[in-house]
Amino acid sequence: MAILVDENTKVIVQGITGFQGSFQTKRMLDYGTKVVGGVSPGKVGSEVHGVPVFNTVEEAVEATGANTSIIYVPARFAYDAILEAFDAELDLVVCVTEGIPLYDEMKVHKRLKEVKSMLLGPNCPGVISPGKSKVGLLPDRCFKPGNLGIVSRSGTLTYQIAENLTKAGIGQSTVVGIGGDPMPGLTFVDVLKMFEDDDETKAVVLVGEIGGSAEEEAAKFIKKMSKPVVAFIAGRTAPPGKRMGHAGAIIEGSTGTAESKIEALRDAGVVVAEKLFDIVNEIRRVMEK
Amino acid sequence: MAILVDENTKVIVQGITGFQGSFQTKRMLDYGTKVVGGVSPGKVGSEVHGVPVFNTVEEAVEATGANTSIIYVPARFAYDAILEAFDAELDLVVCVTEGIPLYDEMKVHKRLKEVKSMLLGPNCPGVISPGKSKVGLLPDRCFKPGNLGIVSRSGTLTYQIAENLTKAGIGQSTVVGIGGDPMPGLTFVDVLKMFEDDDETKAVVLVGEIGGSAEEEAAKFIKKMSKPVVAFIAGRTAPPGKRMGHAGAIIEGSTGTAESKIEALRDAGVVVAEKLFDIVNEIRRVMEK
Amino acid sequence: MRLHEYQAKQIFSKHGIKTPRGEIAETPEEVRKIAEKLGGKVVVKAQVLVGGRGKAGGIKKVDKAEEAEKVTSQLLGSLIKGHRVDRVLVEEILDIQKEYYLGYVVDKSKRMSTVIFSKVGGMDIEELASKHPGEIHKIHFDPLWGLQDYQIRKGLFKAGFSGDEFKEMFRLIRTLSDIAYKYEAELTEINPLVVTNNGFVAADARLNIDDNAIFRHPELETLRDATEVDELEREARLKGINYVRIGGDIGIIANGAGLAMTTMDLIQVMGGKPANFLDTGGGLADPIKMKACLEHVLKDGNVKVVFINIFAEITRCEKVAEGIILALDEMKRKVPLVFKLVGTNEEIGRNMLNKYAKEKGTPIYFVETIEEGAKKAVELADGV
Amino acid sequence: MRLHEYQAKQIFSKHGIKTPRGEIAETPEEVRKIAEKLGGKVVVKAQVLVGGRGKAGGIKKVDKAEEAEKVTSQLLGSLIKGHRVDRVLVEEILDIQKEYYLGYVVDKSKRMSTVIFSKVGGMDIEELASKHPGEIHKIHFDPLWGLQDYQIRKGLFKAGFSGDEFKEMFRLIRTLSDIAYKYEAELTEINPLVVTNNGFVAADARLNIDDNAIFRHPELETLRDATEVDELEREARLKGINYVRIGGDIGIIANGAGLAMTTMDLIQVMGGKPANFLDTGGGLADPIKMKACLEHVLKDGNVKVVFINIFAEITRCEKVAEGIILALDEMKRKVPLVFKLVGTNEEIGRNMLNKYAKEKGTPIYFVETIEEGAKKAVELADGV
Repeated sequence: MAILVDENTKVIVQGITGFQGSFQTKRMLDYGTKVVGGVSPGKVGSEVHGVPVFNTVEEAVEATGANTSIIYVPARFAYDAILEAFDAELDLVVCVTEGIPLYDEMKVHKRLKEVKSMLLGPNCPGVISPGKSKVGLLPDRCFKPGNLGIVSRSGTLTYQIAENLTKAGIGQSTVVGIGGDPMPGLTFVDVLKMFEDDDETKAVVLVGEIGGSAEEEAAKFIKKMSKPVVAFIAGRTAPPGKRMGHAGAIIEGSTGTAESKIEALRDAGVVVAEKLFDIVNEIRRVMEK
Repeated sequence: MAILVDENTKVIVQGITGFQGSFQTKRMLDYGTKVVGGVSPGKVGSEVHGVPVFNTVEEAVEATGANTSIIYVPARFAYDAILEAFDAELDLVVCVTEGIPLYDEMKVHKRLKEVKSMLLGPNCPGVISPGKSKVGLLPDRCFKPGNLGIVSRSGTLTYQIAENLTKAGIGQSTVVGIGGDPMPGLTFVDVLKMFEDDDETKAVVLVGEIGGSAEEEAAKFIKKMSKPVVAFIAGRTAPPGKRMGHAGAIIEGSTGTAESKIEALRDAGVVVAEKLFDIVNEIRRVMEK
Repeated sequence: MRLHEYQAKQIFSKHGIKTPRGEIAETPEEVRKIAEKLGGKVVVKAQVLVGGRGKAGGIKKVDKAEEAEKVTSQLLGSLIKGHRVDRVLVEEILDIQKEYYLGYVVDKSKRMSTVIFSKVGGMDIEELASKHPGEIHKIHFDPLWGLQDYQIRKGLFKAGFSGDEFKEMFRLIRTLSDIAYKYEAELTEINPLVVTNNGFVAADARLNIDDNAIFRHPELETLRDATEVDELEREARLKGINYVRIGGDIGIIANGAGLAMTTMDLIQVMGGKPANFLDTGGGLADPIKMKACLEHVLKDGNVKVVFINIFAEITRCEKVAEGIILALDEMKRKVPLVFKLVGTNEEIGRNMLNKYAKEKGTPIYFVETIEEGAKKAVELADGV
Repeated sequence: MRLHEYQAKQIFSKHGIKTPRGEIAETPEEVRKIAEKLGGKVVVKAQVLVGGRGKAGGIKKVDKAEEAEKVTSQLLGSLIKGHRVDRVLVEEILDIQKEYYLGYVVDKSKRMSTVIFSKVGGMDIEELASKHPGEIHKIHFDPLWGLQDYQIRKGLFKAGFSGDEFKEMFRLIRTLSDIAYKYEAELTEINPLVVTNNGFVAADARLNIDDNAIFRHPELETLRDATEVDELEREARLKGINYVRIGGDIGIIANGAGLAMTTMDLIQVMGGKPANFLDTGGGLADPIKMKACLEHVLKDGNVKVVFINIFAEITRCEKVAEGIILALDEMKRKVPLVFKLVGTNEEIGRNMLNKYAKEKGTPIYFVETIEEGAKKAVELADGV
């Protein structure tokens, strides 16, 4: 099964003629992802790594039957690109773009309530169901097929964690990077629900960060889950009031601290790892049960 | 049964302390309508004709259990009053106010898609289910209980038609004034559907006007109706390009003419009366069948 | 409120839409001077608020400034489809390569804003719709979300635009819909949108503002004076009376637009000609309103008889009668009145009017139905 | 971007929110002159971007202009919670009757705008929330619909406002949320909102703008210079480096915020003190970026060792090594580097760096895990 993407996923790339779009298209094709089209206004008729380019998402979807889109356009155009993808009624829209204005994101969330699409991101590395499909920029070699679900707010930290697991022989059903923005489309809770319902997933690793309340909300849901969850929280020693890269990683007053997150998760029965390698050990332990 | 309003309808009046609001509250109370509250910001604690006044619609609904609101506020405040009523999750919102800006109305329609309330109007005389309840300013003496449904874009013209019918012994289940605005909340089609489903209604009179395409759309629906419909169209001799009072009553080019409406209705099997008294005769004929 | 071409062009131009070089003028001399400045070859366009102005002779191309002066003397004061020409717009003649259409309208049945464009231009949109339905492209959007860039792209690519024309159209659609939202336009149009060597130029311009929203755009109020065609209609608006001049000889007063239109309809059915449409609206409890309405209808010198059709649902009929009597008292000219008066205290009202009619010799006829009233009014107008 | 109190007050004032009479100053002499103009009794407020400024001694009330001058000499150049005071705001002392709270924030978990207000003011919102949770009132609204009048009325009536205070609060809520939308604020606050005999006055002001939206508000860019506290952070921003000064002696460079934070965490777990947070972001294919990051971290004179933690998912490791070597080549001071380098061609990268280290005598230590690296870095910093 896996969640979100699998061997039937047909992807179009918005911004395919850009540097990143073109490069990542190649990497997704190499992984075996069905990249069936690209969008770049005014460039219809051209090709990128053999993938046909269209003027609009609508045209691309009509011509290719794509059900998923990945967005690689600059921040100031991302709002429009996301709405265009929603309008074409795609199942899943993955937005890699970072730095989208907050008010644009608020509007995107309003729109999400009116449409059938799901949004992953923005500012996210995408999603991979190892051996089936990759929609995003996650490095192939860190992953292998298996029964662990991973959901994370971080990019490279997650690759590191996944690689440790993979090297230890623990493969993954699906790895989802929900992105570091304060208002992600799919949340921890949304993805945890999918993992809970996914036959292939036996346990879940949640990689959180300081800032916001996503981990606290996840903890509430985890109480109702039947599958074991192991968590890791980055930024336990970050000084309050400083912004650490991700818009989400800012601590204001007593909300969003690592302590509050860790406490909420432990309260929900989650094992919170102190060091990266502890994750491997804990997962091995819960999966062997 | 009747439609929209009956003996169980509990009404609040938005703008109850204004001249019109207060006057019409008295008239509705006299008719037996359950007017349970009024809204006038800052006037909580006072009474109008024995009806308690509240600061907000929410307070009024909480205190009285009202399910319907009628709005008598000036045009520039009507948009806000309508949204406030929607927000309080009323079943039916009747807006009498005339002259609401077009862009406000467009936004109201967008909101209508997001809420559970129905909107009657704006710029409408309201609705009466004779002998049960009246929410609006229709003159009591023109109506009596019976089995005819009336739906209309005009005010006084409808009173005249209803009075003729009442005098001829033909009573009404419900009479609905959808209002003269180009973008009414409940449309002919919406109300015709309700009449079609209403046990008490045996036949329907539709009173249309030049301008817009509401009558043409109604004709399409009438083709599927089981109950007989008799129609009257005002403005057959109006010169093109002139605006006749209602924002709706303007003819541009070949759209919205009386001819196009009459043709569409006749094509749907509707008897279109030429003179007012013909309506009575036609209704008598179809109801006796 | 419908703006004149020159007013709409001023607004377009302020927002960055190219319009032809030109100026507005009220005398032939001014026109000559403007034409000289523009090099002699100009087009003189009557500023009247009516469609099909060109075919009706309201647009004249000339080669010399003197000719411009001459055609202007003929145009000024003349009637174009019944509208008097008070001003003309004098403009350079464009080097036309192609003519497109671009418009915006609030689609009332869809309850959405709509941008309409076509590579076929220069004819009115109704003609375009019937002759080239496949060449009309639409973009619907709602007022909350507004027009998104991708919607414009989708529309333009589908219509086959590319390259510079794509860019220029994109900008124009964005600007035109911005103008529509800024001023709450019911409709705005560039037709034809002329493609020249120097880019796209709005050769004609139309901008109709929602009357109900004018209070939010006080700067537009000052434009209104110039937009009224009929003196009586202008006066009525200032008095807050909902009056439309029709041109016949039977005056009409009714409370309610539907009732007023039905009254007009029946008068025509009976072979008569309505002089006007007048909807009193509510508020007849105050006799002053009724008085003002009757006075206004009688200002039209063609009116031979007035049919007053009042269904007094709230108002008591004696108040209506009081207003009529007040008006008649001050009136110099005596025209017969046909009266359908229904409502609370209708007997009292009738008696008051009958008494007054007998004393002053004003003919007042009461009728029971609109049909009967229409028949009577037609008879009186025909002098039967 | 967080604005200073005086900058936010200028914006508030421009939009019709009353602020105390006062001026900004950079020298004690200026302060004395301003205080004299204001009648001597003034409050001198250090302009530092940190909460709890008052309790930390950053706000001084004085009775005479000379005193104002004196406290200013003490304030200027001093540190308030680690922030240097460069400017002070000198203001009249308000006649305080009551203190309220009014704020606006984008509620990220609800994905909606939120107006927050309270009849209890003068303490910060967190304290307010914990001490008087029942006294905090909220109005949620989304960016598409915006804040509706009825929502403000509902909120204010529920909170018990009436009469003139209702009207004044209504206007302030409307204005504050208009400002928030105009400038795309993440947060804006009037705390305390002081009730005086002359109405409501914003005694303090806060306005934080969404950094991602600054490109739409170029007029705000000019305000930024004054808002930076740390010279190295200001420089980093200009270079496009995501750098935060922490204050310890172990420099950190990582690609990815989560990775960088985890590196910081582990260094502290091992008993060390991070000097900074630095997320290189993507784009390491260009060695110049890596070079700039290392150079920047070493500008902090406290840094004794740098832990570079690169998970090169896309980038080839030889490019990273190339950048490091470029930086080291130009560097005067030799600090040891701890290196965790994973990714394509990691062997090539390591070899390049090892070769360079041997030739130039720069100590470079390769580690396999972050834990190992953190331990090594701490040892090196401690001079073990």
